[in-house]
Amino acid sequence: MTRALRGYIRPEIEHTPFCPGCGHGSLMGTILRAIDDLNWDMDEMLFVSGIGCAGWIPSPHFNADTLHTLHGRAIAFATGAKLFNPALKVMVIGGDGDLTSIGGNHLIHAARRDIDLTVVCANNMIYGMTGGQAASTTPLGCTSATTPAGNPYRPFDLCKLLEGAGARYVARFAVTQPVELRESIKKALTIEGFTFVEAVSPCPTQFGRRNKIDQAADMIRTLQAHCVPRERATGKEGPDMIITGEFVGA
Amino acid sequence: MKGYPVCDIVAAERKLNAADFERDDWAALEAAAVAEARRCLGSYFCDACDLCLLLCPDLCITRDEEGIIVIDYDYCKGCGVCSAICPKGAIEMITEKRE
Amino acid sequence: MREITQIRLAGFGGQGIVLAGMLLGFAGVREGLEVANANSYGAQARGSACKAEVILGRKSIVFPHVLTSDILIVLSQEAYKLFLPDMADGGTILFDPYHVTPGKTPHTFHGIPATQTALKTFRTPQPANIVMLGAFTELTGIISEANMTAAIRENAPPRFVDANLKALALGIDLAKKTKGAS
Amino acid sequence: MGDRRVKPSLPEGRYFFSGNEAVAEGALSAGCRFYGGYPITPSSEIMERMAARLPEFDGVFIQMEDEIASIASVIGASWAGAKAMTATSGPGFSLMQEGIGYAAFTEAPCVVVDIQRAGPSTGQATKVGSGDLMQAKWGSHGDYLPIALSPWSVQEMFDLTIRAFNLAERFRTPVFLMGEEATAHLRESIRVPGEIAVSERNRGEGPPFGTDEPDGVPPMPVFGDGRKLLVTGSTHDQEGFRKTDDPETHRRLVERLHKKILNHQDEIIQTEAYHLKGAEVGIIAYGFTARSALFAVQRLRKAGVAAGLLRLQTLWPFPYDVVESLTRSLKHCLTFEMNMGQISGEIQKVCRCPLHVTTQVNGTIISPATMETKVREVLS
Repeated sequence: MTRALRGYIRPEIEHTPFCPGCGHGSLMGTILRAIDDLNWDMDEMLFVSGIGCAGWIPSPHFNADTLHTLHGRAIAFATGAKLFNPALKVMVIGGDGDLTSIGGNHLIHAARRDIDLTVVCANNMIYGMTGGQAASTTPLGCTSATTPAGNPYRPFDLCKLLEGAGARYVARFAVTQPVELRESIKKALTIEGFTFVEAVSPCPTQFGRRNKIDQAADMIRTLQAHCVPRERATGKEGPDMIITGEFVGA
Repeated sequence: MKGYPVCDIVAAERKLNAADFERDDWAALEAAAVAEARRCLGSYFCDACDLCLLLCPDLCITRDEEGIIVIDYDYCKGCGVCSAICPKGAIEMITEKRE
Repeated sequence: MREITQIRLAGFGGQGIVLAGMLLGFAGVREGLEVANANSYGAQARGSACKAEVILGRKSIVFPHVLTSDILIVLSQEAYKLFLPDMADGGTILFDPYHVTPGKTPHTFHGIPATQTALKTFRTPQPANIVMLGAFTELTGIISEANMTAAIRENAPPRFVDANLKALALGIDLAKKTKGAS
Repeated sequence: MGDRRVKPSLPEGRYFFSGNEAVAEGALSAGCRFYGGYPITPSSEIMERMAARLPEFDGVFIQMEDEIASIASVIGASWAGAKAMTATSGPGFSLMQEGIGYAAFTEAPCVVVDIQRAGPSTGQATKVGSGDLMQAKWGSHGDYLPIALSPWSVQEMFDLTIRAFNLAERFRTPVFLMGEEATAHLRESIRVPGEIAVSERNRGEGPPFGTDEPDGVPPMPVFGDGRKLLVTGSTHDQEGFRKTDDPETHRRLVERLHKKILNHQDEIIQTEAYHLKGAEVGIIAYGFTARSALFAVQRLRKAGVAAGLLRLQTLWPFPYDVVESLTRSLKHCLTFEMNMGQISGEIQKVCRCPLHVTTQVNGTIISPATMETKVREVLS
C-alpha cells in the first residue's frame, strides 16, 4: 500500500480486500486523500458501513472508529451515533445494494431529516459480494445472476432521489475522475447537514464478467467512455450514459 | 461499448478532430494542435500526471523522494487499471512467468 | 373507609369517564392511599359502554381490576344494566337521573342530576363527570375536598380547570341536598 | 446491582403513573439519554413521554422511520456512549430482531421494552397478550442469551426498567422488559425513592471483545475515545478484526457470550415466593397474570387450601433451578399464561410434579376466579 496513506490505514492491514480492478479500492484511496487534504483528525471521525463489498472500504481498514453494521442499516446506526455525540464527524460508506436497495428507506429519511452525515455510495450497479445479483441500480437490460435475460426494471437515479429527499449536497462522479471525486467528497464532508456522493465504481468480477467486459482495464475504459460531465451533457444522452457532476449544493 | 481512453484531466486539453478543421477558429485550432503534438511526442514517457497513483485500486502506486512514480509489486494484483488509464501509454502489462 | 374500595365509573364514550377516573386516582394518591386505575380501551371510545375502574386501598392492591364494585358512578342506562350484577351487596350507586332510571335492588342509591346541572350552568353536558366526582367526594368522604380540588388543578386540561372546579363545587352541593333529603 | 447512587428523574415521593409513563421515568432515572423509536400501540405513551422529557435531561429523542431503524439508532448511540433504549410491541419487536442479534454479538448495551399485545401479526392491537416470550429468547438467528424481565405492576415498570439498564451496562447485552398491555395502560400509585443505584459501563483499558476476563464481560470504550474501535457484526477477534473463516474464534466468541450470562445467573435471576411454605399446590406465573394468581392464592389460603405462588421476575435466563427445587416439594404445579404455553414448556423441562397448564389467548387477562377453579379441580 502506498506510503502516503499509511497513517490512515490500521497498521495491521497490508493489502486491500478487493478483487483486481475493483473500483472500491480506488474509492478508498480517494476518500482517504480527501480527508488528508482536509487535514482532519481520524480520532474525531466515525466511519459506518453496512454489508457488502463497499462495507469493507472503511472496516477494518480505516484507522479510526469504524462501525460495520447490518445490511442496509448503516445510516440508521450512524444517525444514533451522530445525534448522541455531535462532535463525531460521521461518514457512511456503502454500496448501492446496501444503501439504496435494502437501505433505501433509511437513506431518504436521513436526507429528509438533514442529519449531519456524509454518505458515499459506491455504486457498482450490482450485488458484488453475494455473487452478482441485480440491484436497484442495475441498468435496464444488463445481465446479472438474477436477470439472466437482462434487467427488465429501470434503475434509480440516485442523485435525483436524494435531491428529492432534500439532501444539502448531491454529486456523482466515477472513480475514474479521482480529482473531481476527491474534491466532491471534501465538499460533502465540510458542508453541514446531509450530504451524498455517488461514486460510480466498476465491478469487473460480477458486473463486467456478466456483461461481456472481461478485463478490469476494459471496465475502466468503458466507464470512462460512458461518463458525461453534466456541463457537457446535451440532455439527449441515452440511458447507458452516466451524467457526472454536482447536482445540489454546488 | 469501447471508448477512447481519455481521462478528464487530459480531456481538458482539446483533442484534435475533423470538425475543428472546418471552423475558422484559428486560435482554438492552434491550441489543439499544440496539445496534440504534446500528446503525440510524449507518448510512452511518464510525465507523472498521478492518474495511475490516484486510481490504483490497491493503493500500491506512489511517488518516491525524487517524484518518480514507483509501483510496489508486492501488493499489485495485476488488474491493469493503471495501464488502461495512463494517457501516455507509459505502463505496459507483462504476463508474469511462473518460476 | 374499608381496606380496599372498588369503584366503577361507567357511561358512554365521550362523557369524560376515563378522565374522571384518573382524577379520582390522582386525588387518592394525594390522600395517601394506594391506587389502581384501569380503563377500557378500544371500541368503547365510540359512544358505546365505557368504564373506568378505580381501586383505593389502605394497603397494597393485589389485583388491580374491579371484581365487585363497592361504588358505581353511572351515567348511562346501558352501563347501569351492564355493571349492576357486579355490585357488592350493600354497595352505593351514584346515578344521573337524566340518563339512568334505576330498578329496585338492595343498594344505596343517590340520584345526582349532574347532566342537567351541567347544562344549566355551562350550557354543555360535558362537566357532568366532574359534578359526579363532587357528589362522590361529599357522599363517601374517602377523599377530601381539598385533595380532589388539587387533583383537578394539577391534572385537568389547563383551560378547563376553572370550569371543572366549579362543577366539582356544584356536585358537592347537590350531594349535600341529597343527604338532607334522605 | 448498581455501583453508583443517583437521584431519580423525579423528586422522592408518591406518583400516579400509567405503566408506560413509569417505564419512561425509570429509564430517565437509570440515565437513559437516547431514545429512538417508532409509534405502536400499546407502547406509544413511552415514546411520547420520552419525547417530552428527554430534552430536560440533555438527552436525544428521535422518531425513526421504522423499528429496524429504531434499534439501529439505539445501538449506534450505545456505541457512542449513550444509555439507550427503544420501546415497541410485538410487530415492531419482530422487526427489531436483526438489530437485537447485532447488539448481542457486538455486546452493545441497550434496553428494548416490548409492551406485548395479542398476536400473532397485527393481532389485537389494544388487547393484552403475552406471546412474545419465545421471540425474546430466540428472535434473532444464531446463539445468544438474552436477558428478559417481567414486571407485574406499575411500580415494577419503573423499578425493572432501571434494573434493565443496570443489567445491560453490567453485562454489555440487550435487555428486554417484557411488559404487557394490561400493565402498560394500568395506572397505579408508585413510590419514587430519593436515591437509586445505577450501573455504569466499564470503559477501561483492554481489548473490547476480549475473551480472558474472569467474568467474561470485556471493557467497552466508546466512539470518540480515540481507541480506533473496530465494531462488526461478523465474527471478530478480541480487537474486533473480522475472522469469518476461523472456527476457533467463532467458537470462543459464541461460548463466551453464553458464559457471561450463565456464570452470573445468581446476579441476574430474581423470583418471588408467596405462601409457598408448606404449599401442596403451587402456581408459577409472571407479569400481570401473577397479580391474578396472588389474589387467587390468598383467597385459597383463607379457604384452607395450601396453595402458593412462585412469581418469575426474570424470564431469561430461565430460573430452571428455582423451579426444579420448588416442584420437588409440590404435589401439583399449575401455570397460567396469556399465550399457548410458552413458559410452561420451560417449566416442563425441570418440573418434578404433575404440571397443569392453562392458556388463554382471547385478548383478556386471566381472572383470579379462573385460577381458583383450576386449583380446586386439580385437588379434587
